[in-house]
Amino acid sequence: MLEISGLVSGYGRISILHGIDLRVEKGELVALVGVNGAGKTTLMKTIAGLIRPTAGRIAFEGSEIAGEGAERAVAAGIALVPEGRMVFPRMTVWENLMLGGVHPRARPYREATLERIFDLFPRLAERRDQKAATMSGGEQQMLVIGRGLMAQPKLLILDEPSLGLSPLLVQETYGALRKLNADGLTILLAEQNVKLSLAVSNRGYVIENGKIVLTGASSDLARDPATRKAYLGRL
Amino acid sequence: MSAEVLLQATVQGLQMGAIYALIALSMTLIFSVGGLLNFAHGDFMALAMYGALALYQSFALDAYAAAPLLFFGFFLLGFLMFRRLVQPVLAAGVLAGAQLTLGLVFVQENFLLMVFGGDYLSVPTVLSNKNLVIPPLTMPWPLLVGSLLAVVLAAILYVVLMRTDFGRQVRAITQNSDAAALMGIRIDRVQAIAFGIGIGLLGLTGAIIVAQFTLTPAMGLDFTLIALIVMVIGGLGSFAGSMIAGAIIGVSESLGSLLYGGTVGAMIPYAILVLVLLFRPHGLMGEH
Amino acid sequence: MHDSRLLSSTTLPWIAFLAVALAPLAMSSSWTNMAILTLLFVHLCIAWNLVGGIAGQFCIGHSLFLAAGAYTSTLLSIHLGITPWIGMFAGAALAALIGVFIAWLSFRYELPPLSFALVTIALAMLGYLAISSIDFLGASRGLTLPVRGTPAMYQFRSDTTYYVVILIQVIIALALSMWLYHTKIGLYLRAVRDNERAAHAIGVPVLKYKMLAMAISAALTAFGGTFYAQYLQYVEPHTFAGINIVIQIILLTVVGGTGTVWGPVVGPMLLVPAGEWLRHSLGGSLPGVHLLVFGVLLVVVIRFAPDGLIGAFGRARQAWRFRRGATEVVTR
Amino acid sequence: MSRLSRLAAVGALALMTGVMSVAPSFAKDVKIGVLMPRTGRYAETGLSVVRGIEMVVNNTNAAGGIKSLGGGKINLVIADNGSDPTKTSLEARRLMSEEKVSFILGPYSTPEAQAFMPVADRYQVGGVGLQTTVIPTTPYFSTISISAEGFGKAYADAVKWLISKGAKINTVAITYANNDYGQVVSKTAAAALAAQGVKVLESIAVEPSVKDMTPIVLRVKSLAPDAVISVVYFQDGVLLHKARFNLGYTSPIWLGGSAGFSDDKLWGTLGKEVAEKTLTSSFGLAFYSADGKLPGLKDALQKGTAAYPDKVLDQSFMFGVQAARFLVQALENAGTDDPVKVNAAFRGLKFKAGDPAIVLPIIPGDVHYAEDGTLAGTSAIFVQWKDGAKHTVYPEAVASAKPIIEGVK
Repeated sequence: MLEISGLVSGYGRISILHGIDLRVEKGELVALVGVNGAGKTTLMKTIAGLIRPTAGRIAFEGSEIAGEGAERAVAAGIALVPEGRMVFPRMTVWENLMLGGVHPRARPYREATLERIFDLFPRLAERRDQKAATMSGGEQQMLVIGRGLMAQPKLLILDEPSLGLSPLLVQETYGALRKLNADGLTILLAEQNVKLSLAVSNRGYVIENGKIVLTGASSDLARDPATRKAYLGRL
Repeated sequence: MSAEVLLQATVQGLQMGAIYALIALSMTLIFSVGGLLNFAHGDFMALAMYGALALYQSFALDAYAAAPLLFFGFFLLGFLMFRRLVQPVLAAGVLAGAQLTLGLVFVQENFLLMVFGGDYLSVPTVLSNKNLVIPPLTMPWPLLVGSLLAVVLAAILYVVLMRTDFGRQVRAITQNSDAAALMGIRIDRVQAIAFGIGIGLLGLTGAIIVAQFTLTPAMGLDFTLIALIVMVIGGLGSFAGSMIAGAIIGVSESLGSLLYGGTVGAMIPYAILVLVLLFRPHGLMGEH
Repeated sequence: MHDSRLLSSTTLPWIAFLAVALAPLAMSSSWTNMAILTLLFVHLCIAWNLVGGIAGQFCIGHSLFLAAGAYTSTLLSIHLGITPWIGMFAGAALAALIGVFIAWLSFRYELPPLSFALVTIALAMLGYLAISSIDFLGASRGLTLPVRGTPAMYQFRSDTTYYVVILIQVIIALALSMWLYHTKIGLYLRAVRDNERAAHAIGVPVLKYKMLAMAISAALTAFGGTFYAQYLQYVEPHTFAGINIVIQIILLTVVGGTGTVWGPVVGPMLLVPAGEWLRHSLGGSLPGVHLLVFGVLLVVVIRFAPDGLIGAFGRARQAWRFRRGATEVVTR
Repeated sequence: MSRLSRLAAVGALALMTGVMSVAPSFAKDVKIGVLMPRTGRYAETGLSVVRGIEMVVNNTNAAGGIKSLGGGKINLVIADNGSDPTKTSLEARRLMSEEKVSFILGPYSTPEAQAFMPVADRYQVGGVGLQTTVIPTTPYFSTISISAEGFGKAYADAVKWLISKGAKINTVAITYANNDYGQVVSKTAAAALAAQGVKVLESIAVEPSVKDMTPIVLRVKSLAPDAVISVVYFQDGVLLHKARFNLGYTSPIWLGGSAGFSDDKLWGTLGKEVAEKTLTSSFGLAFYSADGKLPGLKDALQKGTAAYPDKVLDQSFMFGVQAARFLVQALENAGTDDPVKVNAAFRGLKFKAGDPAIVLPIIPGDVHYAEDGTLAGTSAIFVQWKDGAKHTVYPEAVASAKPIIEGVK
């Protein structure tokens, strides 16, 4: 579904990604793990069209989307749930969700999708008319995921969804992701939390200094001594 | 001072205040586009007023009839201007944007001076010199129409921004433009349309209030300052706040002039601005 | 290697500046007057840039400082016979006091940048309205300085002397601004500009440095005000306390490049003579046409170089080096 | 007388005539600066002034130049001061030090004049201010207009005249534009009125950039004065009349000026409806009115129409004509292009009533320069509007119509 090859990208003249190759097949849940600063966020943003790559290809369902901008990525069916819970702070939960489905591709299904999201995250339904800024971190994370789903994505990309959440909320969030994947949604997940993300995913990539250093089935990666060594503290 | 005179001055101040609010409304809308502080605001309105004059002189078109034309004309002007000029500069920062509009003040003032000359001009309209008299009050019709329009436009803008997808997109861009991009919102287009509507509203405003003022090429800056004051006191981005702030400024200016003379009247808006900014930095109705 | 780079980045601009600044001495006297006006704006732009550029505070209240310098020295000269050479320091002290107060006010009430700009506009307008109404300050008609005609009273027979005075002022201001920019203070100020909260968090005494920048900027502006008043030998609210001159100062600095050492020098040195040239060559044809062209020029520069000519120059040079570097790699 | 000496005398005479007949070689041209706004706020006015000056100079040159200079021609060096005091100072320095002009016609406004005077004093080159209402502080600057102080007195004189015509004026309210002109006029008028025993209820300042005059008119109304004096410019004048019209407050005797009551374009800008209710009963102070009964004015109007058939010959044009005619006379009297002597000749000008050099109706009688550089013998005129045209009603010496006074038959 998603095929990345030789991707070079970064900010201005400074390259952060030095030739990334990565694939995600339809229906997979793929994890991208790496330490802070390894280039995960840059890769996510480049896929979502926020950053224009300097070289390489990003093919989604066979068509090239590299450097075409965020609007093109959304139109193709990619939704990025950014890190840092980028909600629209002075808007209500409902307004945030509506914005998620504002793209013409998603607009006709908004009401139906909204029902599904409220089923998935009942707490969002309770807080429907509350301003996003006044909600807790966990609730904001749910909101951002919900907003991403409103775009009717074929591929949902999540950047550090567990960052700064209590273990209980992390469990809840990951539960929801697993459920979504089971329902047929393709997911690409970038995480520092190696243990957790490898536990839920089918396959995994390890990124270091802007390069993919290891790849394989998640269960293999979790047992791999190299991964264990690199992320000892986290295992 | 008799109660009658005080009442008349208060009503007059309220109407002037509504006009100020009307000018501040479009400034608020423009501000919501990437935080642009438009120092050329009053000059765009002056341009519209001269536009009304030109339409009257060439086609004997009444300013009120010209208002929709000017709205569309200025919408296009604003849309194109945003695309070609404002947006690239705004990308370099909000201050660069403000500085650009300072440059536009120069351009517009002198364009008007070149085309229309420096004389004071006036545009007669169907409502010129017509008063609504409800003893003991006298209310000039141009002011009344302007005030009513201010209220109506504020309501429409409120609904558009708060209750429509377009409005939500504009607000989303203001609050977090990266996240807005991720929603598939075409930021430049939404911003250009919003900016166009803001400038278009100025075209409309200029035509509606032209009967009340005398035209001179350098008139813009005074209106910019008053609009800035009203917008800031009301709270950036708050249409209801602009209406209230307009009323406060209009009435205090009017009563100040009545009771203490014109110089004090002219100083009052600035004094209120300083006090409000110090004690309520986000304005009367602004959100934090 | 290191030394030669230092030479090229600091000494060369100085040499270029002095060469251009001294050129009018060799020309006719109308050039001297143009040079005086230009250097006056260079001085005022350098002063504004300390606050508006380096410290990133969009201050529109500099007319207050200009007025403080112009009026204080003039009043002392008229009423007490005190020479403006001394009066200029009184004016600078008063301006610095006002500046420190504004800086304190904005810090105390945590004004966001935009609100700061508006508060300073409002204070400037209040100052203008007050000065135009107070009889002691000459009200709207202004004050005329008595003709005393002696250098001791800051009055010279030759325009060249005025020119030398403002040139020395500019050199002092420029040296001061350079020193500020390259020392710890400048570093702190730029940190405040880029992120005030972060600067505060890492222990930069934000208030102290804001007040310092404002005080220096205000005092320098006041010195400019004294010079301007003595050169014209009269003061009047529209010229000395109106916000028009501040808008001019800001635009000239912006075109040169705000927040840089040489931006406020380059902007006025190019645009003041250009403006005069336009006025002479186009002014007679249609009223306003020369200012229209001037305005379009400003807008075009801001459009294509929002960081000013200095920024654009820097980028061009970098691109050139980059390209040259790339070719070197290829040939090797 | 011996034959020899007679011969010598005849020879000398012949020599002189011979020299005179080849005048071009002897004629001394004289360079005159014109320092007027051609750009900025007062651009229109400045351009009109320059037209007036150029007309007089062209006519003079065509008629044989300055006779005392052997038929020397006047060469104008026109400089633009951008309606700005700083540029006035710069351009004045250039004209004096570089162009070496003998005299300067200009500048235009009071702030410009104040920037001009120190320069004139330093270079000892004279100048003449046109619409400057400041009293000169240097012997090298003179004015043609009336000083602000003079205007203040003119209002008081007009009130005295109205009372003599039967108007009942015991109390007066003053509104004034809060700038150099308004402040001085209102102060002088108030003092002069008080000296005449008329009570000044209040002097109300109005910022020239005011957007609405209603509160001010309401304040005046609540004072209920017998007469009102409004020192206003064009824009605030228009707003004043509109506010009076809207509030229906037209009862007291209203005097005002200058542009806000007497500008040629005022009637058209206000529109007939408002103008008839407010202007026809008011007394507008003016510098100039085309109906003034002066032979010089008739001549200037005729020549102006011939020279500029498509231009309005307004007040500014006539000021230009007046300044240039004064200069031509001063040059004739001086017989030199030495700046100091030309300036002295200018200051020494004297004209009898009805002299063809006089074009401004503000100079009805004998006129000369006073010690301080202002014109002695000037007197402001007051006009009343009727059907879009102005008619001079005061002083009676130059009046072309009878006044219509509120409450007087």
